[in-house]
Amino acid sequence: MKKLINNPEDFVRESLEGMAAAHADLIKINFDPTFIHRLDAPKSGKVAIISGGGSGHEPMHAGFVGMGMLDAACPGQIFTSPTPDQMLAAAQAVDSGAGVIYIVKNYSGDVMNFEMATELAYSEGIRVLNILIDDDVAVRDIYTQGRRGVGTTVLAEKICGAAAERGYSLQKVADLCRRVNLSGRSMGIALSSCTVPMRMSPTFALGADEIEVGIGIHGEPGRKRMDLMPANELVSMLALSILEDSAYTRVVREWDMDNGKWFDCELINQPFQRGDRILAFVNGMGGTPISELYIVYRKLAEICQNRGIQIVRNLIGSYITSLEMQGCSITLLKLDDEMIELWDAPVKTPTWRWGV
Amino acid sequence: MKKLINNPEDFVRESLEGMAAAHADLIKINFDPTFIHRLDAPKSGKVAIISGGGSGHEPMHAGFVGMGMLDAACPGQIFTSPTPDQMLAAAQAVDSGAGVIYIVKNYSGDVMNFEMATELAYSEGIRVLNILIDDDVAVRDIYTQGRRGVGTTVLAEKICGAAAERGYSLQKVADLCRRVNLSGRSMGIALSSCTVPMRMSPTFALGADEIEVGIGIHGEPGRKRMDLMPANELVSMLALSILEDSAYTRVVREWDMDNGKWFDCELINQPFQRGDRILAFVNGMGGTPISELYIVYRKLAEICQNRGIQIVRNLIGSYITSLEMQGCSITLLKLDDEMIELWDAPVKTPTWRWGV
Amino acid sequence: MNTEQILRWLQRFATKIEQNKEYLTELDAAIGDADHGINMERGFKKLLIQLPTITNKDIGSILKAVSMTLISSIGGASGPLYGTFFLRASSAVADRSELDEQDMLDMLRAGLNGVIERGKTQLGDKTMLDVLFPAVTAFEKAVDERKQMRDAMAQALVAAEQAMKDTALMQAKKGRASYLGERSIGHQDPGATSCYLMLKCLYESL
Amino acid sequence: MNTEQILRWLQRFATKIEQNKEYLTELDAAIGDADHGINMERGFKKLLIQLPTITNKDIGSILKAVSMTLISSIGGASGPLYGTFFLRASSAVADRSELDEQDMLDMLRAGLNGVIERGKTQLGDKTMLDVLFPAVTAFEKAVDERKQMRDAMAQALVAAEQAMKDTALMQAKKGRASYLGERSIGHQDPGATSCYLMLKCLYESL
Ligand SMILES: Nc1ncnc2c1ncn2[C@@H]1O[C@H](COP(=O)(O)OP(=O)(O)O)[C@@H](O)[C@H]1O
Ligand SMILES: Nc1ncnc2c1ncn2[C@@H]1O[C@H](COP(=O)(O)OP(=O)(O)O)[C@@H](O)[C@H]1O
Ligand SMILES: [Mg+2]
Ligand SMILES: [Mg+2]
Ligand SMILES: [Mg+2]
Ligand SMILES: [Mg+2]
Repeated sequence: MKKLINNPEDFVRESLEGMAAAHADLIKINFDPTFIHRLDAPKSGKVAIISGGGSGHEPMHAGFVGMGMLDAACPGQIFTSPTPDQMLAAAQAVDSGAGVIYIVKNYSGDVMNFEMATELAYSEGIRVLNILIDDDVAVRDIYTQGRRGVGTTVLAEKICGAAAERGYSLQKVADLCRRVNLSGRSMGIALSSCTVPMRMSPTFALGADEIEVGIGIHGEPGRKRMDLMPANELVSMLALSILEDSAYTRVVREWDMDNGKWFDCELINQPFQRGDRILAFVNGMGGTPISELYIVYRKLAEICQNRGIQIVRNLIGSYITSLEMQGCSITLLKLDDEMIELWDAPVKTPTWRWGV
Repeated sequence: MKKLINNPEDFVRESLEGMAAAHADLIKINFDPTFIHRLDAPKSGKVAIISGGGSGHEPMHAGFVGMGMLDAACPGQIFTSPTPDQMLAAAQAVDSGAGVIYIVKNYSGDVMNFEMATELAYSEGIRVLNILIDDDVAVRDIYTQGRRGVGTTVLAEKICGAAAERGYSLQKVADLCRRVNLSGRSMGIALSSCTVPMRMSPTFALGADEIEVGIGIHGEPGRKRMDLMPANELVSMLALSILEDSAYTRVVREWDMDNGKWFDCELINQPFQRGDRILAFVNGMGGTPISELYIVYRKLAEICQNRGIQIVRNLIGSYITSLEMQGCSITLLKLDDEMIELWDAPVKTPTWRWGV
Repeated sequence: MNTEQILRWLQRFATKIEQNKEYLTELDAAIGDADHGINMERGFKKLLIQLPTITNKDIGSILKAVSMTLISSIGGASGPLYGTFFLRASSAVADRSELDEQDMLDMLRAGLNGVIERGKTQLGDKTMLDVLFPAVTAFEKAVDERKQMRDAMAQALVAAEQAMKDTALMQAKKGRASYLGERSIGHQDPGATSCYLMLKCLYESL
Repeated sequence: MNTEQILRWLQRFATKIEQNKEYLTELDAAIGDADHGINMERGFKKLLIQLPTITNKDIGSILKAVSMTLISSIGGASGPLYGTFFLRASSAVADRSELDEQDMLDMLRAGLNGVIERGKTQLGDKTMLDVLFPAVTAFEKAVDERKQMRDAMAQALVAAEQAMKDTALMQAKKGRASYLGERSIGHQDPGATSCYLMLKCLYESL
């Protein structure tokens, strides 16, 4: 595996420096502790949305910082959760007093670090909430800490970012974010492994015709290894795993801002059904050309149509990646009018720009 | 090499069908002959911009069809020029009477097919011009048919598309397009080969630590093979090849619309110099994660700054690709006020959307 | 050469391309982009379907129809070149249903000139021209020497075969192979090879 | 155990992590994401730089400073876990400059509870808890039996070593390894391994 990098230890920093140089009109990057924030944050009266996670999933999250989306992003080392001090510093930098929402993907590391950050931010007098994204249907939640957070994260950040931009209250943005999470499901496949720069050997080994079904964005295994099949069959497999997933109930921990403690709350994703209006998101894992993603979308659209599920919005491209991994993931998000309106709302970030 | 495809013969058609399904609000695709066109074309009084070339370089060109950019795109088979009948049909579909410009990348196949199309369109009474893009400094023009058309094509299509949208005349758009070509230079490297779906073995073979410097977008060789170096050194090599390229003079054939014949015209690219304002375009070849492109941009910005060359606009991402090839190219385009204004003008295509 | 023989030629050539699809592609893989066989086969497969529908036409019309099919289905560099070859050839023999040696020479020369103009190629650039030109020259010489059609074409074919092999010695100056610089030397040109096959089929159809 | 010994422990542990960076990473490669050694080393390298600046503090303050350094530099799952371990441990021995067996037990137990709360883990989930818990339990038993510090810690270490090896028999239920399902069985847990190293260094510093 060859990479366009210098010293592997400098990968994250240098990539961020490149971003900062390229998008100085939109974002600013703080080092030590490291976080990216909107040039114009804090915006008076506006709820701040902060996300973060290991690096290696670019453009997520740093590419989503800007008007109509994130106020700040905290990048960790490659595939390693960032640390609470980054998250706290980001919150302090962008909080206008209207409060902060941490959008957290459900991985041990991210959850624990964001929980510590939530406690720290609270103790610093910041009104903070912590919303989990756990949408990966590939995961057997019986023997894990539940489903991983994948593609729905991107959509939640766009939709909640638009809501915050419109002046939604902290509680309303949090409710919306939870609703997006409860409306989205994802699953992915890998045709090749990614290679972490610090290690320079592939994270996992696949045979010449083998693929990993239900791959995680750090190269974690999902459901099974199998032989490569034509795209149409792979798409059917992914789409049906999502569309036929039954109600998903689990208990997650959220922060009680008023009493300064954690509480358990039960969440349920309802299954998709005929008549649903959805956003269909076909995501590339970093090394897959967009031409192949369109082949995936073609079949996905056909499947949805045959099941009476209406794709009213779509997103096709590499947004939540796993370094140079080849493969794709599909995320289907059930939409309501409010979510559609917020999806369409203006956005201006290094990655996304429309309406302005 | 594994790919998300069905039958290799169906690759181009299925990918286009996916695009058509995904972007039905922006574009329409005609099959047999195959071309993609704006939903709202022909637009009364507006000059039509048409480009095309082999497939496998997505999102170029089909992803650039829409408001503020291309009126139509003609995709060929993978890495194979489209045919004159596609180009003629596209012109007939989008010409409002204000005339058509074919933007053509300098490869034997593209040039010959577009020349035939130009003659055909002329004979059908269409006011047509044919502008060549030849910006790849890697090519030794002494023993080839001159420099290949690469990254500047993307920028020319954006800038000329905006000009046409504003109502520029046919001649003015053509002059602008020629000026963009005369202001841009590119060079790329490959870390890995691409694999054409119909063949399924790599187009060229690189050693475990070897790269191809001066790569073409079809996997053609450029200047030399060498060992992989740190990104900073590779970027220096590319940037200096571009920045230190001396005046480039060549004769190209253009169409004399009034007399219906070809004429030779001499074109000269002037070298870059201190004080130039430029657009810096860091392009991924299809399999390179954007995090690496930002590492490239970081060094490029430093080099430009040290030479007193001012980057006033930038573009970072995979826009002119070579299937899943890993690597990148750099394009530097000298800007003037008019070009900057047109670059910033609204655009709404499957790939690009801003200002609307 | 009559209409039937022209049709036999086209049929044979189309079949030959199909059989040599891999071979031509491999030649292109070495110095080009590995698609010459694929490109040609795409066009000639169409032609095979079309041929039965044009049997009752004159030679000029048949070649014109062939040209249109190739132009609109091959693409790449070889599409316009073979397309132009047949287009110009068709003009040279418009309305004819029988060609004598001189007609054949006119036809081939017209096609040759079309390739030169379209491709802006010179001899020695390592392209199909490097087969077509010596073949037509040899045919002309034989016709001047009053050779009969079959003999004249046999001589053209001998020249074509040698010329095809000689392209391996050349450095490409046109087409994708040119980007290889000196590295293109040592490999036979794919377009030159398909052009030789075309002439071989022509001879075999007499 | 006095301040000097505490500092020796931390110094030793940091050095041990540096030496075992590759090993811990390889263990994580088998069932996780191949970064445990890299993560730990990032934190403990910082700690090595920091240690000389905190030598004149009390044990509670030293451990608190360690905690802050680890929390803000390791990241991943192990950052908050080791960070919380040292944070809670520090609270249990605030202002102290000497620890007897009971103090040590309080300190370890506080750290252990921190890990359980932060990680929401249970015994048998195949995590560092599966070393820490049996080690603290063994230490407690030894202290109950009035063993001296060194002997008690030796017993804890014996339990820890066995427990570390036993993690290979478990199926992971927390952390990245859990996604492997049954495939996680047969591999020793990286976090359990680093935790054993921590206890080993503690024993060796006495
Ligand atoms: N300008 C030219 N003039 C004549 N022949 C050419 C020219 N350019 C390329 N060729 C011929 O075309 C052949 C390649 O055809 P093909 O592979 O089908 O197209 P492409 O190069 O577009 O992939 C070459 O081997 C060469 O003989
Ligand atoms: N919830 C948890 N509770 C306790 N320990 C855990 C938990 N999750 C993970 N671990 C421990 O962390 C170790 C992995 O740490 P590390 O590789 O540094 O972080 P990451 O898993 O984020 O890459 C595992 O081997 C396990 O011992
Ligand atoms: Mg990790
Ligand atoms: Mg080709
Ligand atoms: Mg070719
Ligand atoms: Mg790990």
